[in-house]
Amino acid sequence: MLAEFLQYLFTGITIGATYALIALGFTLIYNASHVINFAQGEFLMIGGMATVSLTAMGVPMVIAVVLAVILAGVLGIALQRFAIAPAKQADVVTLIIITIGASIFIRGIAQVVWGKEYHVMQNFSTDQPIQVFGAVLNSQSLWVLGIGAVMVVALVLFFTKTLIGKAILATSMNKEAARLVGIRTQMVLMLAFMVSALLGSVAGIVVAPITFTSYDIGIILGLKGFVAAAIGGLGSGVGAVVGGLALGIVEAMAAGYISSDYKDAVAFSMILLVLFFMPRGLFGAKVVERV
Amino acid sequence: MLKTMMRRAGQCAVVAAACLMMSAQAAEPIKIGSFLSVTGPASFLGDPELKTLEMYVEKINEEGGVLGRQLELIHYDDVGNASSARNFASRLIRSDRVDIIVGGSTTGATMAAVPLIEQAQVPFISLAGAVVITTPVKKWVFKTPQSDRMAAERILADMKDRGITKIGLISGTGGFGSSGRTQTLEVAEQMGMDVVADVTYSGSDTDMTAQLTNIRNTKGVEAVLNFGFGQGPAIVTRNYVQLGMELPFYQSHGVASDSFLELAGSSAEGLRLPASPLLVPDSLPQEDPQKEVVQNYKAEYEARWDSKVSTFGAYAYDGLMLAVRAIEKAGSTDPEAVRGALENIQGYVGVTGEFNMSPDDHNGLDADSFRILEVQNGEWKLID
Amino acid sequence: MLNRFMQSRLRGLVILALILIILPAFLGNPFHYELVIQMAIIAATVVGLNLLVGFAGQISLGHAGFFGLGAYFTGIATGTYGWSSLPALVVGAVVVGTIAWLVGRPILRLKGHYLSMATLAVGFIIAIILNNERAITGGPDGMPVPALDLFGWELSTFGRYSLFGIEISGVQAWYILASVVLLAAVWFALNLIESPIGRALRSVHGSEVAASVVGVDTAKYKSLVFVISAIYASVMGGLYAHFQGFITPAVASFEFSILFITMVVLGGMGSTFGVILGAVVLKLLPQVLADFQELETVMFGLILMLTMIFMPKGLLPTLTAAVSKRMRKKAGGEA
Amino acid sequence: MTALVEVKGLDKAFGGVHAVEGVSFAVEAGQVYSVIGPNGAGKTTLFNMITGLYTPTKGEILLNGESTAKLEPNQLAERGMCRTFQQMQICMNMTAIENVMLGRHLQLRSSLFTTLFRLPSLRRNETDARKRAADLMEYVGCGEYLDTEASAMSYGALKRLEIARALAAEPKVILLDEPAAGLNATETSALEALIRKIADQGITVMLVEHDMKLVMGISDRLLVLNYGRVLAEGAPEEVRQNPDVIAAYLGG
Repeated sequence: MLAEFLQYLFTGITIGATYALIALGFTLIYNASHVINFAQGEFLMIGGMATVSLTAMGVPMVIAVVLAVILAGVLGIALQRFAIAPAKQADVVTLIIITIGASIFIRGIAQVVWGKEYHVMQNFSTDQPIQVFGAVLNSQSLWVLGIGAVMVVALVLFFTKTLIGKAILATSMNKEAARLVGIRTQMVLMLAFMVSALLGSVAGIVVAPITFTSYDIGIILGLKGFVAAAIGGLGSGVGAVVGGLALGIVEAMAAGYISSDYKDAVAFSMILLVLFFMPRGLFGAKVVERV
Repeated sequence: MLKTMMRRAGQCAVVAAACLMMSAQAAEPIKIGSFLSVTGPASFLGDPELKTLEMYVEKINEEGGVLGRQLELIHYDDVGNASSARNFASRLIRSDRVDIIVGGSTTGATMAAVPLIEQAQVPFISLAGAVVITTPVKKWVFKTPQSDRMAAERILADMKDRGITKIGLISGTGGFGSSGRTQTLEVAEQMGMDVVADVTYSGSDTDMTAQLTNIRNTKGVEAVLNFGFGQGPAIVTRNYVQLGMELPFYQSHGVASDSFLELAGSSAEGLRLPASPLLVPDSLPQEDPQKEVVQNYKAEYEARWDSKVSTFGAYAYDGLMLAVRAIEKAGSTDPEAVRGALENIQGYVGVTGEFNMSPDDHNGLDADSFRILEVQNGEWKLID
Repeated sequence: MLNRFMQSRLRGLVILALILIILPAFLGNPFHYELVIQMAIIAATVVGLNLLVGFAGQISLGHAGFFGLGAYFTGIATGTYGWSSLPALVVGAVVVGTIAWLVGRPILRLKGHYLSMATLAVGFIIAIILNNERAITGGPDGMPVPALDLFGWELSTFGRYSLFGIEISGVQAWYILASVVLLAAVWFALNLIESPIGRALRSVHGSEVAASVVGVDTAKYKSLVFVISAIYASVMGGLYAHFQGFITPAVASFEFSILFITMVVLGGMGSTFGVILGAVVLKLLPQVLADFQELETVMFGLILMLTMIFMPKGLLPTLTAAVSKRMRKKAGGEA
Repeated sequence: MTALVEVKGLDKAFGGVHAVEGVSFAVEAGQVYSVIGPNGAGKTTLFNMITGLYTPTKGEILLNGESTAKLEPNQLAERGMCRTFQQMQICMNMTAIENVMLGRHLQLRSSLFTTLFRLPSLRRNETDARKRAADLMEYVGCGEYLDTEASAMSYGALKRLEIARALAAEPKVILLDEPAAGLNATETSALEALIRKIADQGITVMLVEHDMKLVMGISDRLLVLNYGRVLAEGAPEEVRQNPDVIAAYLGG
């Protein structure tokens, strides 16, 4: 009984941690520019696929990871510079469509370059699962959780201790004021996209041993990340983490206890329920409309 | 005024074209149409299928074509989307005016095109698996893969031989898994076996531990069967081993390819599945009629594309060869004649199996064309 | 004054009708007819969606859910239960409209991205149900749908019919039907927009506060337009099912929802004729790009991105603005 | 004669901070009633509560003797209350005249069926509404903008347009929130004349305004707010001589 519950919990937390990292990427970009970046999932794909293909070419794992993350970061900057920045006057829906176009484009290129097959990445450490009270935990799950936690802490430090981080926060709160105190907001926006891409690619790399990786893995993971961010409340870092974990756990519990057929439907119903009672998600900013 | 002029010009063009066509009839190529899921979630089906069609159309043309005419392959990528499949089928029939269609990587794509093809009365050889494609028999529709029903029969029979009667079933919610699940439930009932656990996962799921835990905690499960294709079954296989489950484990023919072994890695050790002999060409006994065909296809494919051969490509091989054989036998590309010829093909030994078509059976294979393979030391091993 | 007003109001509709009358002269084979028929059905759907998105400013990322429900209702009613098409379409519209009303009341309180999230969730849930309820819907492999029957006529694309003594083919008959349906859809949409109800809808987009203080019950109007656009989707879904002859849960999928909203945005939000152009372009692109094979996806993404970056207002509004600017310049030069 | 608008012990707190506290007053039909006070005194918050956009934390508002506690802004509009905003609320996605015609929303109820088929009754009503809207635009002094896109109009013209929209609803009481803000002297005196015209029609006017000259000139009664509380209430002359008001305005 306990073993069963724990098993679902482990499964949920592992996948939830991934969702949380993706949701954080959404949050970051949303905060800086109020854009919902539907290409977020592609950063994961780039991270995983680049690492796999580089290691296949004989590049040592560590270097491959670094190169993959850099590639994703460059892509993040390019996305902001060439797709988002030129369309700054556009409507929110238009921006959504632009990011969707970008994600299709990136996916298309990845398909041409890397092919359509699924690829395996080895576990970072042992393949031997860990036994906890009769439930088993994949060693890679610990990596996902650990690296996820490190990323969250790093983000917190980045935003509270570094000048660049503070500049991003300031820009997100008031773009005009930030510009007036001498922050180069365009630069800041590019940075936000870059950091978001870094986050995404790291997430893509750590989960690749669990989920495999392929050119089209970004679609659904990106979508789940958006869902997680919305549950948590767009723009809230805490919300992204909680939303991600909640989504993962609900999916796993629903698959285990309710109906595996309808587990995704259960997850989507949960969102509707949350939004019904909290129209801005669990931790979304409460805004009094000024008139 | 302008309109009448344009119409008149159009009429002239049509007449001229018709004259040209008649004079060129002899040299006119035979048009083979195809719509495949070359990209998208089912690309692991469509990709080898397209490669196979391209290479053998080329080869046949080099050898002089069919009935003295060259073959022309016209193909479209339906991206795994059923409505695109239907629309491309329509384009093949109505715009490209193909003589025969060999295609339809998935059951959804095939079934979406069937109503149109039946009305258009064009012979169609599908490369998809579900039993509904040819049962009940549709006049113009044929298929080359064994049906999922046969796979279920073959797997369950093998289980029965091992004394297993209580099964835990895990299937994908995609077309293949879902249809496979239905067939398994039906066959199990007929064979007096019990499906005691029945769970599903969706094609985009990345972890099936929860579903497998559910099966593990169900009392009395003696073996587990996974019906699905794509990367899902590989994840199931890995989760299965991680959970320390040791019951006999079966996969379906949906993963009968070397890339599955690559993805599942050592976790695949000991699992069984039904497959065409293509995966084990060398372990076939010398007297097996399929041996030569299988070996040749594998050698030619791998030499040409520098990638591992897959059973899915073989469906396209058999589809093309059946089409060629039927056209030769019919002596023309007259649809009704070709269809009639297809329906009466007997004893064609293909990569997938030996085809014996009849008006009641537009698939022509029996369950024995499936071999039971087991993964041993990271390789396929012929068991039965 | 009034005369000019009326003229400008229906000018677009007249041009559309003329295009639909002349177009067959350029359609080389039945497949071309098929493409145009599908375009017309999809265009009518997005004309409905545009009422919600373009005029009332409420984003929906789950509209294919209603399209799919309409398609399946028609498919099941006519296929499994032997209804004739007209009652199936009408009852389907009522059922889907009711569902939309029940769902719309609570979720339309949400704003911006949260509303898109909620509509996305609704679309997904519908698609999941259609996928899982195998016994009723045929599951992921879909279900066949009988040919459309209208007043005893069975309208098959392979049939031959006689209309006022003129022999026409099945696709031509469908073409006429689809044209009439599209024109009606546009006419209703135009009538709705240029009316007190339409002004109320647009005011919800322009300023919800302003709308409410002059007496517009914004919640009611949001629900109303949500239901109307769902009914458009349902009826068109039903026609689409009949025309295709086979449906799978993909008609209700997220990808399809995204395609719909992309048509609206690409063509020009809030421009009824713009979104028709959007539907035509996005329906035509895959056929044109089919020749690029491997690069098809890349090209599609690139075209989508570039169009939206350089024409954020959408194709038609940008084009008409450019044309009128040029005309003004010309007029200025002559004067 | 009962009061048209009566406010009793009204309180509004935002996260513990009282924007409006214990405010009571009554407005008689036909009056021009102004609310003045320094920035942040809670004037706009008060208007937002009266028009149903904010829910009071405590207290009661009566419109024609009926409590408005459960009424949405649109229901208040149905009962004859209409307003303009300090931060203008114009539908920039419409033309000027459409904005004014929107004001006639409540008078233009037509069924969905009539609308979809554009039956003659609808066409007739629309023609009338358009004519009336054009008259109103002429009346407030922006008659030259009829079919101009709202987004292309000047600030002053939009201010007048907003008043025309409110008038189109044929209100019993109209609330104007800083109508003179951002207007130059000529525009302000035109506005004064306009408010007078409106009041002369018998419409009750409630006004939030900073321009003292304007307020003193046209108001029948004044309410002075300071830090959310009532500082003084009465006729302009009384208020002008109230020592608290003088202290707050001059000594502050």
